[in-house]
Amino acid sequence: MMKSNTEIKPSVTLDSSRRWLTQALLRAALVVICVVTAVFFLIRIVPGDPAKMILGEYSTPEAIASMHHTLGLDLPIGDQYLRFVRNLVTHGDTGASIISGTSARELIADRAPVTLLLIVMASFLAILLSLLLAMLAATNKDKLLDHLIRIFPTITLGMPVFWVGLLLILLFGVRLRWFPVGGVGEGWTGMLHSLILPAITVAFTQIPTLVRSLRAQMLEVLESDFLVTLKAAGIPSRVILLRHVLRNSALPTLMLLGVNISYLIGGTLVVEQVFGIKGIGSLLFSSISKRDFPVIQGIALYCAIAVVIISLLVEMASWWLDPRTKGKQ
Amino acid sequence: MSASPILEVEELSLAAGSKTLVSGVGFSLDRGESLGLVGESGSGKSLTLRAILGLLPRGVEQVGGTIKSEVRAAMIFQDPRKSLDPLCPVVRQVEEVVYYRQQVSRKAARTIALELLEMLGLPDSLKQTDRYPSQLSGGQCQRIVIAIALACKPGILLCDEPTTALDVTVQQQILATITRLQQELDFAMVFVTHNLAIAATLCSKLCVMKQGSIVEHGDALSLLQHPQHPYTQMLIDSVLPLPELEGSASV
Amino acid sequence: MKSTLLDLPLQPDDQRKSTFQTILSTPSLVAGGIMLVLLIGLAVLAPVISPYQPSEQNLYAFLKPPSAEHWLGTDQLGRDVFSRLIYAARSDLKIMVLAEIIPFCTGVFLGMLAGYYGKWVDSVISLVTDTFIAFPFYLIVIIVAFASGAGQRGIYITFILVGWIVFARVTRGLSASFRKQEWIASAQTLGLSGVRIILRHLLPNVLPQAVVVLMTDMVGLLVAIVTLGYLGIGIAPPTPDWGTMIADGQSFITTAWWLSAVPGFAVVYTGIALSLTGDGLADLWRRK
Amino acid sequence: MSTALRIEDLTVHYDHFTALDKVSLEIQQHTTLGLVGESGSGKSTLARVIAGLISPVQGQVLLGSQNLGKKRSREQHKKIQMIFQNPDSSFNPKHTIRQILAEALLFHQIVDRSHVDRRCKELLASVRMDESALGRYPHEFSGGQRQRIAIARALSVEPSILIADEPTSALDVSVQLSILELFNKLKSELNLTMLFISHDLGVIHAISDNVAVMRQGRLVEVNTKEQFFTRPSTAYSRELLSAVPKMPTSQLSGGFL
Repeated sequence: MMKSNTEIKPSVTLDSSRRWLTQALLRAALVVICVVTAVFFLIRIVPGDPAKMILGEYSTPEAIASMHHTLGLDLPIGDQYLRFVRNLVTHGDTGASIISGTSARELIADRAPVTLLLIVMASFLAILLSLLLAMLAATNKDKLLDHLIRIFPTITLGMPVFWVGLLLILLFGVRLRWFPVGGVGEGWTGMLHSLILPAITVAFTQIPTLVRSLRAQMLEVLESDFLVTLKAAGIPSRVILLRHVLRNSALPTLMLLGVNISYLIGGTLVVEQVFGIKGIGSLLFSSISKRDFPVIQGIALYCAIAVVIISLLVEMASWWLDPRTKGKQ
Repeated sequence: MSASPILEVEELSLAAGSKTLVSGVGFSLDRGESLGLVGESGSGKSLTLRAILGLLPRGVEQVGGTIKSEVRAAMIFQDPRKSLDPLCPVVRQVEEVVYYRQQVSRKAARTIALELLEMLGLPDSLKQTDRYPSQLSGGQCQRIVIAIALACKPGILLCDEPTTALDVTVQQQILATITRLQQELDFAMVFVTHNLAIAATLCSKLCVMKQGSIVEHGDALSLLQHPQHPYTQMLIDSVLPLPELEGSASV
Repeated sequence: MKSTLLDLPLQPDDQRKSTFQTILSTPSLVAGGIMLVLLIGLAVLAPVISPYQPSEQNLYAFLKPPSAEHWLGTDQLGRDVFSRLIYAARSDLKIMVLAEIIPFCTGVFLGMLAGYYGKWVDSVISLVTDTFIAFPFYLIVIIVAFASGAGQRGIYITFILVGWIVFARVTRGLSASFRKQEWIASAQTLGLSGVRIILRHLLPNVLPQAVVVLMTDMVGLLVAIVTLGYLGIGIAPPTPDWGTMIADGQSFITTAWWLSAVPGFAVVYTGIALSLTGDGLADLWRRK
Repeated sequence: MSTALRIEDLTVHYDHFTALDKVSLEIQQHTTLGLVGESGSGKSTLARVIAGLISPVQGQVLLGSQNLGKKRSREQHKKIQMIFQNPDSSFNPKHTIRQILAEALLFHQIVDRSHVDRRCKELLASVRMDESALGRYPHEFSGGQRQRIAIARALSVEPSILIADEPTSALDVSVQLSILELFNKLKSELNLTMLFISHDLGVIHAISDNVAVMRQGRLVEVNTKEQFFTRPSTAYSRELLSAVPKMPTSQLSGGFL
């Protein structure tokens, strides 16, 4: 008799999801344009003449003029920018290396696989360990284990990544000899084996922030009303934890990693230097010591664009996974 | 009516640390009977419900008294949206509870879940496409929560201000649904509210709570007509009077 | 109905805790504060306390392990590690504090603007933040520090460029949520101007949270300074710096591990002190 | 009786959702208009448009004979004041009650700087609050006390129209009674013109002279209080009125069937 067949609001319309997608893509595109511009100005806003930096303080005016020409610095700034953008669009490149003459893109592509593998391994480790620690802390709130896990971020926050690397080398490389002290091993297994220690180092820098906010997130879920509903309904706590708590805290983890990916990449570059891995990080440092501007610009640009794309993907994934965003009109 | 009560609460005391939240609360409930717990915020009425349910919030402990119950209890909460997992489609949530509580096959669980939804007057379109809580209205969510409670086949239904967050017209529909279900399924009910009018209409017995203890209890109608405690009188006064609508003979 | 004068009695004055009492009942703040005072004391009094000059070489006593004479041993040039450690604290902590001032102010201000005004102001500021955040922090720090010349100037320039983003993000979020609250609406109904609302109403409310973030951000900055020092593009020798000390000790890691470990522990100690203080302040303000 | 406030054809959109759809309404001088509606009916949006917090896509707000445009002057802002639903977030948590009241008084130059303190005390007395409240912070007060302070702040600038947006919904029922009582008292003492918004018909009945009903952004009915509560002119109003839970007179009513 009291059948309340008030109809259900239409779920996400094609129109609104298309609008959201266009907006997200447009934003990302705008950020990329800004990134390109920032990279272009990078060597122009800093004090000092790049040519002088490359050639040294006491170089001849002719040499400087010719270096200006090589770098395109003798053109008006607008033309320089156009040339930079054109080169980028047609070749995906920021110019040829001043030292070797090879294109920056090729140099970077050559070094990218190791760095990418390291980043993937580190992210995987970071997520796994943080989820585990956060879950242990949240389910044991205010007990000894929780306090121990909560102190952990406080201590590790101030640990420089290279120092952590050094200590790990000292312990696992030099003393225990479980892992190589540096360099990259031969073949797949060798490579993975030699990257474990660096990956742990990078992950280590991410875990404090991840654990801290994940724990808060999980506590919120654990103390939410719907969990009482499920408990009251007699669903086994194992099922509640795996199916409901974990899923509800997984989304924020994903978002957090999207925000932190930039820090993770930065950490990777430094860690490569500590472990002597020939990746993008070591390319950056060798380019810096040789003042190889096009390569430096290329690295900055590719890293930034990678971050923008990953953030976009994360944003899209979480939008897709979260029904709450779609229910809204 | 059976002779022995199915729920007996005696001298119940709850505390958080050194702070007493509920003290010396006691009442009993027979099969199919309904009891209204009335009071303002901080009166300990919701905590009493959670104690009966056996799921006290973190930090609150039972420090005295006994709760004797022979049947299962299920609960409905104040905010229907928050009492459902936002990332799980609603039919799946009902189904899950049926599966674990009634120990049937997945397929049977789904059939039972759909029957429950039908019984609660939820739109048929849910049978084809499952929806997330955020896509339903507050009233529809509350019906899902009731379905989850019924899936436990409760002997007692605990209601914690189930209509406070809803509009008046929806409130009327939900209360009507609860009344109808109680008549059909013959469960006992403890209904917590701050609105004496709702409590008195729904329940035959009332307990008025203030700051953790019961100040007055008794038969609903006599309590309304001859309140002994000034606090009860105040609660009666707080139901603001409306003039009689003309041309509405039936209630 | 009788008229109710006050529906709850006010708390008597003597039951309101004094600020000092509340601080004492926040253990992490007390611990962090003591650690910080100790650290700053050592840094400020370095010339008085240090048993040796930081650059005083003693080639007869190099790579000595910790002893009564040299509390933390000596390095490869026979310099006293403890003296260098506290002199390094002086330079590293000074730069850490100075480099945070401008980013903190710009970040808080821009964040409030974006959060309060929303719409296009927010879009523009967010676009700038998104652009900067796209560059990995260490990448940008390393490039700018190198390009603007090694040394302290590089660190300052880098931080003025990128340091404000953290504060802008936090205050933007806070301001946007405050903006939805009724007290901002009632300031608007009174007819107060945007600038006045931002300075008189928003600022005192976002400041506590911003200061908490400042504490953790300082840890990040210190780590960055040390990392630059380690990479050889930070504070230039002979000014002592923890990062350079770690780098110098790296070659002797198997024989004299304390050379790299001790300055590292100094960084970790500072990190713990600052984040404890930050946690304590957050706790204190949450309870108030 | 003259018209204190008139709104014409107000329309507001949020993205693709129409919050207000051509709403026109009048409030007479020294009367209280009660505005009812269920959640999402647009009552709060209407209040915020009148208070100048949201600018409408279309339509106008007329205060007496003055048209209130997008940018209001200080004087125009002063004339319309508002009290909000949530007493917990109605005050800047970092300001004392003295600072809160003084800011309004000084900004609109209601009294001289030297008289601010006295005026603050008078205002608190008018809402039945002790003057010791002045040195305290908002979080030290209960919900009902905060709502009294909110009333004092709104009245401090001597507005010609007071908007109360669900001022009692967040309060306990006993406190709700005392706040309603205060409103009624102030109404007769100060000859207030009020727009009183509530979803609770009992509250509306206790305070209003006239009643307006909103549903899905539209105005459904405007009527005098007596007419509305006994002979409402629309089916929707009747549905709302009959849904209000009433005290049972006999136990045979059989619940809510």
